[in-house]
Amino acid sequence: MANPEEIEESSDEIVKKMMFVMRKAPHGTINPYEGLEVMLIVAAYDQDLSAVFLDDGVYAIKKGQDPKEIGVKDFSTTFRVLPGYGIEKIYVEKESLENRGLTVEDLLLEVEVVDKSEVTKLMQEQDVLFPF
Amino acid sequence: MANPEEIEESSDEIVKKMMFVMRKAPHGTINPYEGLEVMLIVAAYDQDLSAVFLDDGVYAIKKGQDPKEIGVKDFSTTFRVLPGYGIEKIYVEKESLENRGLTVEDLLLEVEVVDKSEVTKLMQEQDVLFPF
Amino acid sequence: MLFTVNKSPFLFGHLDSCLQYAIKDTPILLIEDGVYAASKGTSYEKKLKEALGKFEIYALGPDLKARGIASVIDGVKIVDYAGFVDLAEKHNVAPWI
Amino acid sequence: MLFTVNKSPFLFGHLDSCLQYAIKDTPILLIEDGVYAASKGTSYEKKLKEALGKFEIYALGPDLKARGIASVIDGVKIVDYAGFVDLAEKHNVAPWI
Amino acid sequence: MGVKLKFGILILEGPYQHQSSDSAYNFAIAALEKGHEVSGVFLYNDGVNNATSFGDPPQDDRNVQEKWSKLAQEKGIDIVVCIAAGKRRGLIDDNLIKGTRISGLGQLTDLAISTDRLVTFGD
Amino acid sequence: MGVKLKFGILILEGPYQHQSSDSAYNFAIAALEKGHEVSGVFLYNDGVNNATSFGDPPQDDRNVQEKWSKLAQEKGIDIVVCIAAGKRRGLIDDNLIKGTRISGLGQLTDLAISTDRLVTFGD
Repeated sequence: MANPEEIEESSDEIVKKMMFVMRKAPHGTINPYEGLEVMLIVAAYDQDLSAVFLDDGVYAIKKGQDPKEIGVKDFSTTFRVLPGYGIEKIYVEKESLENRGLTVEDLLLEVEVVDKSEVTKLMQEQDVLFPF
Repeated sequence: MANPEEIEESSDEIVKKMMFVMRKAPHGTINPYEGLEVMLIVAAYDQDLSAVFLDDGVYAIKKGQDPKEIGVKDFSTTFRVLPGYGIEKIYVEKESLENRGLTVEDLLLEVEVVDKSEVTKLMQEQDVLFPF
Repeated sequence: MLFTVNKSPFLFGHLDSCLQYAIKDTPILLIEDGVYAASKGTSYEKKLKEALGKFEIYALGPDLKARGIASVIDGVKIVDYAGFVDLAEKHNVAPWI
Repeated sequence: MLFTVNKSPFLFGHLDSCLQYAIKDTPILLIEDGVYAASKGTSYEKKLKEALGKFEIYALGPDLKARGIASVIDGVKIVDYAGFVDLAEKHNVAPWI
Repeated sequence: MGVKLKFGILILEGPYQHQSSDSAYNFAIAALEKGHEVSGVFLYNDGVNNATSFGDPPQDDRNVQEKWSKLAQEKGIDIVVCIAAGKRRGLIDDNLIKGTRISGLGQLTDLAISTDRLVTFGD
Repeated sequence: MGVKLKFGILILEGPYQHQSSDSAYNFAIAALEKGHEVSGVFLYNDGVNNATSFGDPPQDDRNVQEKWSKLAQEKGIDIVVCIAAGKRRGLIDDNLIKGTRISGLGQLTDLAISTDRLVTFGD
């Protein structure tokens, strides 16, 4: 975390480390969708962005989602645009994936699999954490 | 459950067994409060009413609640009026109470402590279950 | 009686709680995020299989499809909304929300 | 970093999850229904005491009072909203919602 | 099919944030398609937000509020917004979708008494 | 106290149904009382419902929406309703409490960039 006084003085060129902490399953609540919407907007600013999917959040980027029959729009494939939008650091927590019987092959986009201690380390480095 | 055809024909004198299944903690969400509001209204109709508090629902009738400092109105003591309103069958699930380190002494009103199999049995007898 | 459970079993104790109140003739219907419990190969599979030995467990097909759950644990019965209505026709509904 | 947890530990796995990501210098602040975890004599007490051996755990006093929790597990530090702000002043906040 | 039943539906959550109101809607449609009666839908807690006429979701997504409004108008289903829950949350006559009405918890009681099944959807 | 910080607050849940907005409000007040700046409050997801002007809760309970409106007007705090989340849920210019404004997610980004801490309250 940068010293607040420094931030104040250089507000024109601030580049912050911001991480999206995605912990919630899709469709039961709108969280993964609204989190994605924030990512797509924040990506337009020149910030140092990353996203980590853990707990039920890994389900948000699971392949094969088709919510037509529940009357809901599919947005999952939009996660694929993230790297193109400049959000290239995309992490998935290992045990969250394993507990759900999933592998990286089941995911919609390329991710880096990390363990919990690495997630904590990454989170500690952030200036802003967006929980969705 | 009464035979639907019978209900149709005797709708003037229907007395249904209705149970409030209170499973949620107070103040974090409005559920126990809105459940209580329904109880107070339904009590004005001549139905066969009961309430069971289980899981975090037992916290709804815990003594000593004082939500002034969180800016929320206290409603917990209103549960005390239930027997006077004709809701006399008030059950609490034993293990839910024990797991939370509570005894009947900690509760705002007199209840009958029952175990899970008794809760299931009571639920099976109902015509309507209101979950809050 | 029919229990409905709409939460993921990984972060929410709703299904665990429900299973403690279930008896032989009270089927359980997994809906919304509850259907994740019916997914094959998860850390919850063992618990669900034990439950399947004792109770009828249903999962809502449209919710499975929405979440891309292609492999469902053997013994879980998949129903559509019409099947949900059929279950609610036969049983009074106890939503374990 | 400061973790905040606002769910009861009995039905929600949020605190269990949070504890797996906590490290020595990341205090945990229990707020809203999260404060039930700080209550003495519950089935969660053992887990919380183990966590207390490793991390600093705080509970929001106004939320304890709201819920009538008079006995708090030894070692849990009680703070008011001003104390919450102090913690957020010292640490970046990771809401484990 | 078996006997024709009367269903009552209670919704405790608002649209979009939770799937509850979508599930309730899909259940109602399926019940009607099977020849049952849906005697009424009662909106309580955040469920009242299903009845706002000010909703305007993206064109490519569903419009939950409009779906309820059409269901009420086309199938004659009585959709009731709890007055107390609605007042708290800003759901009043001025922003009420067509086909719904505001009333008290007595209507929920009537629904519970007069139907064969009350099915609740919430979070 | 230590250094004066700038706080940004993000709220993801509506009033009454969850305690989140009460907690956020109490946090904001405490931050101000300690001499910090609250640079802005961003209402997203069901959080937009905190800004309805149609709310009219029972006299003996708190009025969450009014509390936010007063905070905005009396302390000059910028409270922003997400336009997309608001449109979905029926929170538009016609039912917006005084002191708040509707804008896009860019405002949330600005808040995240310009403040020392972004604190999120949700369910």
